[in-house]
Amino acid sequence: MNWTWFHRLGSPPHVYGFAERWAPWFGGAAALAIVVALYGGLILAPADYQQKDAFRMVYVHAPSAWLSLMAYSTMAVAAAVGLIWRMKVAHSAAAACAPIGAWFTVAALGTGMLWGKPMWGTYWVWDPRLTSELLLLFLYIGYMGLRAAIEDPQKADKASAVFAIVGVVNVPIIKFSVNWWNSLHQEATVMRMGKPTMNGDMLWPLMLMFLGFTLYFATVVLIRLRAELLRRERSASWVREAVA
Amino acid sequence: MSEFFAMDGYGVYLWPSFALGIGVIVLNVILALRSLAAAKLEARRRLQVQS
Amino acid sequence: MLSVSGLHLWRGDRHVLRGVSFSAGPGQCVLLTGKNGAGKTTLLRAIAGLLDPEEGQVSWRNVPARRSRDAFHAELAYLGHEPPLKGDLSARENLKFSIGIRRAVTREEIDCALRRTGAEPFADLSVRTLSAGQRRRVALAGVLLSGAVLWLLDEPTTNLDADGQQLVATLIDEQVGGGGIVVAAVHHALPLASGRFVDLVLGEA
Amino acid sequence: MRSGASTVARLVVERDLRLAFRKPSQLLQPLLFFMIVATLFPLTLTPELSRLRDAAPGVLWIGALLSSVLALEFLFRDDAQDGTLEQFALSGQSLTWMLFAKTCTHWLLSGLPLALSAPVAALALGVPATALGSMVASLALGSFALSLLGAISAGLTLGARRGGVLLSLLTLPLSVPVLVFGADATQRAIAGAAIAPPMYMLGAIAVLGVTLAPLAAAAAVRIGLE
Repeated sequence: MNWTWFHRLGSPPHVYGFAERWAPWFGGAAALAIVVALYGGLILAPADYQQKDAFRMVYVHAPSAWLSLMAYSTMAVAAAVGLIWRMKVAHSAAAACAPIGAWFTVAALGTGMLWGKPMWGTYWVWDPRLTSELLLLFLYIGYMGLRAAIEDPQKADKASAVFAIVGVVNVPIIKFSVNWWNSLHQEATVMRMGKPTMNGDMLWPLMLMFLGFTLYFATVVLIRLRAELLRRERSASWVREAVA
Repeated sequence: MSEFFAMDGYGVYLWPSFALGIGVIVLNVILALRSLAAAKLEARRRLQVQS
Repeated sequence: MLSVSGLHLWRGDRHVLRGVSFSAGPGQCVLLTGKNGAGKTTLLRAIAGLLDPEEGQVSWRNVPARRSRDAFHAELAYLGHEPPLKGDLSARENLKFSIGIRRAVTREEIDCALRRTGAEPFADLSVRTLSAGQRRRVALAGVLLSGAVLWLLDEPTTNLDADGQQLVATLIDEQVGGGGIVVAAVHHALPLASGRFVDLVLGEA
Repeated sequence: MRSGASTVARLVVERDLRLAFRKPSQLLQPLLFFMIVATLFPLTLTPELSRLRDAAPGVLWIGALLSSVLALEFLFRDDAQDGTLEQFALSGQSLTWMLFAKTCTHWLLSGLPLALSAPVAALALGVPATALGSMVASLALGSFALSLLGAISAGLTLGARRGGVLLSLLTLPLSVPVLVFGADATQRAIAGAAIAPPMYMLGAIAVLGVTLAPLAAAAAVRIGLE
C-alpha cells in the first residue's frame, strides 16, 4: 500500500501549491452557495407559523454554530496528526483553523442573542446551547492564548496541539454537563429556542447554507494555511519561487 | 419591497443578525489574506538575509 | 553504540545544528568545543532526546533513540548547566531519590560515591546552603551512581576548583576505561590521560 | 535491576511530601485563600444566612476551583527550574506514571485539606450540619478531578514564561463539568436529597481524568522541557 498521497500531504511545497490552486475554486463555490441559500431562506421560504419571519435568522445562526464546532474538531484532528506523525503541515492547518473558529463562535453567539431578544425579551438567556457556545469561545481563547505565550513556533505547535486534543475530548462532556445543569433549573418555563419544524421549502436553503459555510471554511483555511506554511519554512528552496 | 425589509416587525433583529454573519465572513477573508501577505513579506525578508 | 547522523536544528531563526554527524563506541570520549552559542548544549539535549531535531537521527545500539526511549534513558546520564538538585533536600536525600527511581541503591553506595567526589563532608546539609562547586560535586556523585553507559556532560567543570577539574578528568578516564562512552561539552582542554578522545568543533561559520 | 513502578511512585510521593513539609507556608496559602474567598460573599451578597445558603454551593466550589488553580502554579514549575523535572523525563521510567504520582501528592496536599476544612466555611454560609459529610465527600472527589485536569494546564504553561492567568484561562473552561456536578451534589446535600447521581458523574470524570490526564500532562511536560 503505497502512501504517496500521505507523503505528498506531508510535503509543504505540494500542499502550498494545492492550497494556492484550489482556494479560489472553493471560494467561488462557497459564494455561490451562500448567495443562493440567502435568496432561498429570505425570500422563497414561507414564514414559520409560530415565529413568523424571525425564524429566518436560523439561516445565519445555525451554520455559524455548526462552523464553530467543525473548526474546533478539524483543528483537533490536525493537531493529533501533527503530534503523532510529526507533520508540520498538520500543525500549520491547526493554526489556520483557530481564528476562523473563534470568529464564528462570536457570530453564533451574536446571532443567537439577536434571535433571543424577540423570543425571550432579553438578549442573553442562559440557554444551554448559548452557554456551551460561550464555553467553546473560551476554549478557542485558551488555545490562541497558549499559542501566543510560547515564543518557539515548534514548541507552540506541539503545546497547543495537546490543548486542542484535551479540549475536543472535553467539548461533549461540557455540553452534557451544561444540559444537566439546565435540566436542574427548568422550573422557569423558558420558551426554549426550539428548532422550528422545517418543511422542504425551508429546509433546502439551510442545507445549502451549511454547504456554503463548509466550502467557505475550506477557502479561508487554505489561505491561512499558505501563510502558516511560509512562517514555518526555514530556508527551503520552494519558498523562493512561492514568494517571488 | 418595504414589507420585505420589515420582516413583519422582526427586521430590527434579523438584518443586524445577517449583517453580523456576512460581516464575519468578509472579515475573515480579509484577515486571512492579510496574514498571507505578511507571511510572504517576512519570508522574502528572510531569504534576503540568508543570501 | 551511539551514532548521530545529519542532525539539523533551529533555535528561532538561527540554524544552530547544521547536519552534525558522529558516532562513538565503547571506550570513546567525544569533546565538543566551539564558541558560545555554537550549539554544544543543543546537541547534547538533542542526543538525550530532550530536544526533537527537525532533521536527522540519533540511534543507540543502532536502534533509533526515539523508538526505544526508556531503554536508552536507562543507560544514559545527562548533566546540564544546573545540577539537578532540590534546594530543600540534603545531598543524600537528593541522591536517594534521583538514583532510587532508576535502580535500587543502598546507603553505602551513596556514601561511597559522595566520598569519591569529595562531597561527603556536606552530605547532610540542605543543598540550598552549598556553594555552586559543592553542588556540582554532588551532581557528579549522581552521575557516578547512575551506572549509565553513556555520559552526556554539559561543561562539567564549571564552578569547580583546580582539583575539581582534575576529578572530572579522572572520572571520565575511568568511565571511558571501563568501556563507557562520554560526550562532554568543554570550554578549555581537560587534563585527560588517555588519548582516546575525539574533538568535535561545532559552529564554524 | 530497574526500580519497579511501586517503588518509583513511593519515592515520588515521599519526596514531594518531604519537600512540602519543609516549606509549610506553601501548603497553607491555598487554604487561607479559600477561607478569604468564602468570607467575601456574605460581605457582598447578604449576611442573612437563609439567602447565603442558596449561594453556598457556588461559593464553596468556585473557591475550591480557584485555590486549586493557584496551587497548580508550583506543581511543575519549581522542578522545571532546578532541573529535576528533566531528570524525571530522563529516568527511563514512565513519565506518565511519575506525574500521576506527583499529581496525587499535590491533591493530598491541596485538594484534600481544603475539602476537610471546607465545613468551617460552609457552616458560616448557613449550610446545615447534616449536609457537611456529603459536601466534604463531593469536594474531595471534585478537587481530585480538578488536580488531574490542572496538571495538564500546568504542564502546558511550562513552555510559557509565567503560568499565572494563562493557567486559569486553560483550566477554568475545562473544569465546568466538575463545577456543575459538584455544586449540584452540594445543593442536594443541603436540601437533604440523595447525592448519588452527581457523585457518580464526578466519579466518572475522575476516572476519565486518571486514565487520560497523566498522558496529556506527560506530553505537555516533555514539550515544555524542550
